[in-house]
Amino acid sequence: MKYVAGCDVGSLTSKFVIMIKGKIVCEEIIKSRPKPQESAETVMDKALQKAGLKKENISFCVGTGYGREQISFVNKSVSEITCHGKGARWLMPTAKTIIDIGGQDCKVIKLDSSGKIDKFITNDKCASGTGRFLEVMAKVLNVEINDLGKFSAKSKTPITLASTCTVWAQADIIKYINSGYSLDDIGAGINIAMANRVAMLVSTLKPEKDICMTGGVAKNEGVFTALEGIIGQRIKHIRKFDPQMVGALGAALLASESLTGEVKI
Amino acid sequence: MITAGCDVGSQTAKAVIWDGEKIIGQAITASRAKPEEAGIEALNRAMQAAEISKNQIQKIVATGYGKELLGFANSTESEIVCHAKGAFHKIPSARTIIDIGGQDAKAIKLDGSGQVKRYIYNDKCAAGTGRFLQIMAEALDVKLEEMGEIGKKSTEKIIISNQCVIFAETEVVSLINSGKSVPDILNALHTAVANRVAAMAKSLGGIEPDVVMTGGVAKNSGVFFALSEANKFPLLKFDGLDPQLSGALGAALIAAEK
Amino acid sequence: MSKEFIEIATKINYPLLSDWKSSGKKIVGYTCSFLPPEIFHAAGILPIRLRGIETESLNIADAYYGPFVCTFPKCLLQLAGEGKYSFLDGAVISTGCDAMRRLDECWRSAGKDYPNAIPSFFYYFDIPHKSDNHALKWFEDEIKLLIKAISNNFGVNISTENLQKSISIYNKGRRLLLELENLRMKEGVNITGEEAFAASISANLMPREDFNKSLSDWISDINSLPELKVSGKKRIMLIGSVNDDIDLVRLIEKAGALVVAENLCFGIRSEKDIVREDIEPIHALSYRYLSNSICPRMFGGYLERKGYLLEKVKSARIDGVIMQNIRFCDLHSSENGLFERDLEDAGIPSIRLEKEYGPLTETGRLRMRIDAFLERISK
Amino acid sequence: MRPEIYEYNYDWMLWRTCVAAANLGNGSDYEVKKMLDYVPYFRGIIEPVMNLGETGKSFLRMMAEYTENIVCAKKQGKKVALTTFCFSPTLLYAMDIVPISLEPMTVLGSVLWKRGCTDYMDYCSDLGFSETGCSSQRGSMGAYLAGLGAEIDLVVIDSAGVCDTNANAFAFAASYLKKPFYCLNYPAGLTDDRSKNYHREDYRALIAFLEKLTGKSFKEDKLRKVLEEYRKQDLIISELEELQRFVPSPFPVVYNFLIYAGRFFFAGKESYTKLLKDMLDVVKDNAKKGRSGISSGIEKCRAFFFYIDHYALDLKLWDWLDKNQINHMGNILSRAFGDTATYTKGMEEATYHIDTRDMDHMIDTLAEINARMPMVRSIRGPYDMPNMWLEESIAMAKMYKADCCVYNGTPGCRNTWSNVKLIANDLEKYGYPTHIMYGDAFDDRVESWEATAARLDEFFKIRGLL
Repeated sequence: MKYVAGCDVGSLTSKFVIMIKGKIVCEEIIKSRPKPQESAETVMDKALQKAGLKKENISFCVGTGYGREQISFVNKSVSEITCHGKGARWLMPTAKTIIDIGGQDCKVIKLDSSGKIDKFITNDKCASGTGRFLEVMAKVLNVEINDLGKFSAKSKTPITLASTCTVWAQADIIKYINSGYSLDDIGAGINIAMANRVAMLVSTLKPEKDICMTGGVAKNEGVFTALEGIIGQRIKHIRKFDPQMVGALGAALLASESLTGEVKI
Repeated sequence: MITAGCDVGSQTAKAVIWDGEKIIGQAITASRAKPEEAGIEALNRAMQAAEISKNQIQKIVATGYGKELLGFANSTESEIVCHAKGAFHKIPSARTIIDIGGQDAKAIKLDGSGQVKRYIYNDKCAAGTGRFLQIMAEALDVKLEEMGEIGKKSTEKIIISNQCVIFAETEVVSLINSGKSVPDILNALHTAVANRVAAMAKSLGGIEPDVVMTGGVAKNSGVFFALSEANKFPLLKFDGLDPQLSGALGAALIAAEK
Repeated sequence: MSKEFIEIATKINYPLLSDWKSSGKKIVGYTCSFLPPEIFHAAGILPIRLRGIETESLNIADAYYGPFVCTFPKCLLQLAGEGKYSFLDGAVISTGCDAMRRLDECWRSAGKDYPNAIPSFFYYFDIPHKSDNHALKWFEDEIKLLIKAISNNFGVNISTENLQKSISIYNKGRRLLLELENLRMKEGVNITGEEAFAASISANLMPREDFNKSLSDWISDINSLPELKVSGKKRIMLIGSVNDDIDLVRLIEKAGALVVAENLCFGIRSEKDIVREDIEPIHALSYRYLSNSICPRMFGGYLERKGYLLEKVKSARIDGVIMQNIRFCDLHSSENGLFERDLEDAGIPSIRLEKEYGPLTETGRLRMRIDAFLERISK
Repeated sequence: MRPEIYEYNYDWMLWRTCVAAANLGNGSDYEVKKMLDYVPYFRGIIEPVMNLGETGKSFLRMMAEYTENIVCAKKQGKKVALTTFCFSPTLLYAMDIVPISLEPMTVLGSVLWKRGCTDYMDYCSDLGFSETGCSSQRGSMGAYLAGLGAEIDLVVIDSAGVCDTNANAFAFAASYLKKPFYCLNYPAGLTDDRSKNYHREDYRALIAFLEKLTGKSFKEDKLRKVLEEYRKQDLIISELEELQRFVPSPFPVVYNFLIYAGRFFFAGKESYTKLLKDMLDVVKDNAKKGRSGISSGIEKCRAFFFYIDHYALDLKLWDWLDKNQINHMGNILSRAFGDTATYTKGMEEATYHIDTRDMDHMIDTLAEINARMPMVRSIRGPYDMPNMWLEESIAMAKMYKADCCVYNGTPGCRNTWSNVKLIANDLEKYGYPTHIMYGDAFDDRVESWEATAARLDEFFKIRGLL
């Protein structure tokens, strides 16, 4: 039995996926530690435990994420962009455009018909379009980041928000709170600001159908819906799989290819 | 006459009670989503410390980001004026005040009578705020209060160049990933904050001594040292009073004047 | 030999400078590739392009410049304020772009606050943003005024013969650089992009005679060097705004590619055209320096620049183009946007990167992008 | 860009909005009040403009005419030129070319529509244009790049050497749309012979370019007519500006905006003369009664805006100033430096003179006017040189008895953000409390009005101005 694995050590979370023969055996996610090696080992141990496996059972492991260079146990390291493209296409064989919002980066990836990366674009101008932006904002509002998305549906008059700078947007938000704006309107404004930043990247790449979204922010309905509105296209939900795990899944798929020598999508 | 100053900022709420001659109560609490609640809590705790009740306070002046929402205050005053007042009261030789709070950093120039001559806030997109350090502390998994001391153990000089908080965090993540030590990274962060704040203060047409540092970040010995040494302007800090209370003290003093 | 270039390219104050100074000769710094250094050379003065490497903070510069401004002029000002440019006998500021021309005022202002920050000869050189006939005439007059100012200030005479000689010496360097460029564009290459770029940067910094000699020696050595292992490595061209940071080239090459061509300010693009030697020298200089639309500061010259880029992509058999610009450099940022559209339409993969000028500390962020780009074009 | 935005033509929408708003003014007070309930998105601008009475209506009619010209240009066989506010449209009017001045068009979109022009701004970034570039062009430029406005035939500007960010935006538009492009380029000097000759030659080369492109030659009579109208306008403006020096100033706060908006859109056109006359009536009346132009009639403080002022969404800044009884003493955009203006006494060499003797003198006049357009004149060279930004700001602040100076711009302004700290220090040295605003005049997503207003409030209070 040849198990393969993908390990995605990001700035905020670390993820691990174990697969065998094209099937997912288990997945695990933890909050990242300051040391990437530690994060990688912890998340791997947890995953192995869950699957009832030992380290030796894993025949090939691909690492990805900001910490990928520091993971000692991986056989190979590949950029997040390739991994996300890989994972998303596997989950959604019709996916042509992938929007991935990670903690530090926002990436939009276009795949060709065979699943190879045709083109991609990342945020270079400003960090406001990243998961970190939402996290900082959620903290200011004193709400759980996972609840932020819910505000949009309840708001009729969202605020317009500084979309250029996290620190500045935060000052604006405090101003809005103190001027008595409702939490719904502020939350919705945050989601829209985020969607605006992301939309700029998406539109630059001239997205093709199907479009899907990966990364933790995909779970934020407010951002999701606002983004659909701005780009004027439907974004398909990835079902039955945590969109945050797609990078690790892609890494595991690449590991499987390296193992079998076959290159397929 | 007993007066109180209440300073509700983005991260903390502060209260000071003044009996006309000295501080008889003080408190610092964490901010809440509702500024008024935070303000009340700070004030209550300060009253407890002073062993007085609300009706003994004749006047309350509010300041800080949440000042308009503090229904219990008799009037409001800007943070700039309050910080100036508080710092000048503690150190009458102060001519320049550098205050680094959670949300913004400010430099204030005073004349000999403690009046505000000019002031400036941190530039947009700039990393010189308490919030910046807080985000970094989280990224590095160290306690905010311990940053200064840990940073002192630095042995290798590194530079953090990006002025954007999030990109700077990305840089920190990369530095961690390239095996740099936490003290070295912290030291680099303190220097980065100090340099940004120094530039801000200098842009007010030169810095006049004495320079006093207030605000929560004044407690970070790393930033304090970097500002004082690397930027060649010796800083003074409060004696016997938490530098975070400067604004609340100023507000209480203003309440006593009115 | 490439070691010498790498050392010079990575230092503000290198031994050659102190040698030059101790022999009692003058050094003048300038800020833009549109200024003809031949003029200083003809006066026996060493012209060097001002650079901002070695900057550790912007605590001086940010007191004068506002936010939302490119870090290149800020780094120059910072170093000047720190006294790292105190060896200069003169500085010439020119109308490169808005942020660069304001270095004039910011530097003068810093000169009042920091002793030694400002050299005694401080000059503003006004370069038109287009090359119509009347603009050329303006530029020619501007050169004449500069010559006069140098002559008066340094008590030197810049004769026509000397100018002609200097042009010829500079042209020699240009021909050598072009030779080097052809060498690195070959199929079996034996120098890295990093080495070649270091040579290009050094051209802006060394006494031209020394540079010509060193480069000529290196070129004759190159053919005897073993070929680099390049199989499977993608051929990259690096273009965009001001960059004199060989670390960026190193980063790209470390990721498994080979930088075989560039089109960067500080790079070959400023040296690609020969100054005519058969006509009146000042006229020849003004024509050569202003009629090349090598920088987007020359408004309306996009097609010319695109033509040059596409030609180079073809002749160097480029697999992918990496386009960088300093944050807040709108001129290059917009042009990179147009290039990206046109290059991708022509089937040439390209990527835009935005970064701060100065010590390359954003390695992690850039590395992820570069890796992904190479993965994209490797399949 | 949101798909619904592709459904509307930008020029057409502006045109219909202006026409509808101007007609609204013909109704009774009750009708106006009722109608405003139905146009909540526009009331932020329409209400203040309506409150200006006849002046407001003249302004809206002028805007309606300008946008109508754009909408109808092709039908009338006219070429359409993309241009910038700091380029005097007079030449284009004399050549029957219809100008689309991007920045004023961004202002119109920003003040008329709830979301302003931000969708178009972002669209420019989608196309690869620099996101950090100035928002003033990006706003309406996006609409034209998206094909949501009149088809552009050519691009003519004059900002090279003055504001490279501006020139870059137009160069991008020309390259993107593949249209002919001409840019006047300004040297740092203004009054020396070398610069003057350069202005003349550059301007003549521009005329040759336009003649070649339109296949039409330049008509002497038409030009003379336009310039004579320009002369008339200058005289009224001078009179207005003289009255503005009174304490209290009889100028309503928003009048500066009307003066320069008119100049950018319609210099040399009769409808602008009409607007100016209406304004003069009001100002004279106020002056006679010794009344301030501020709604309450009381002026507490006078502020000079030493760069541009704040337009983003509605007329919030003007409203705020009015409410706080602060009068607006003009900005860098509101002075033109004709030799008939009193403030140009003693600096004759730095002014322009309208000379309609013959073709040659008229072209020289145009070249001189253009070299003194806002920004072209004062931010082209080092800020501390004669006739440049600092000298001009101090002279204006003094002449109009300002109590303080305020900077507002856009984060996209490399030029002024490169030395605003220097000039602020200088202004402080001259005794003017100086405030630097960090917002974006065209994009309120950069800093919310709430945050901007809080900082303004703080400044006026702490510095003892109110």
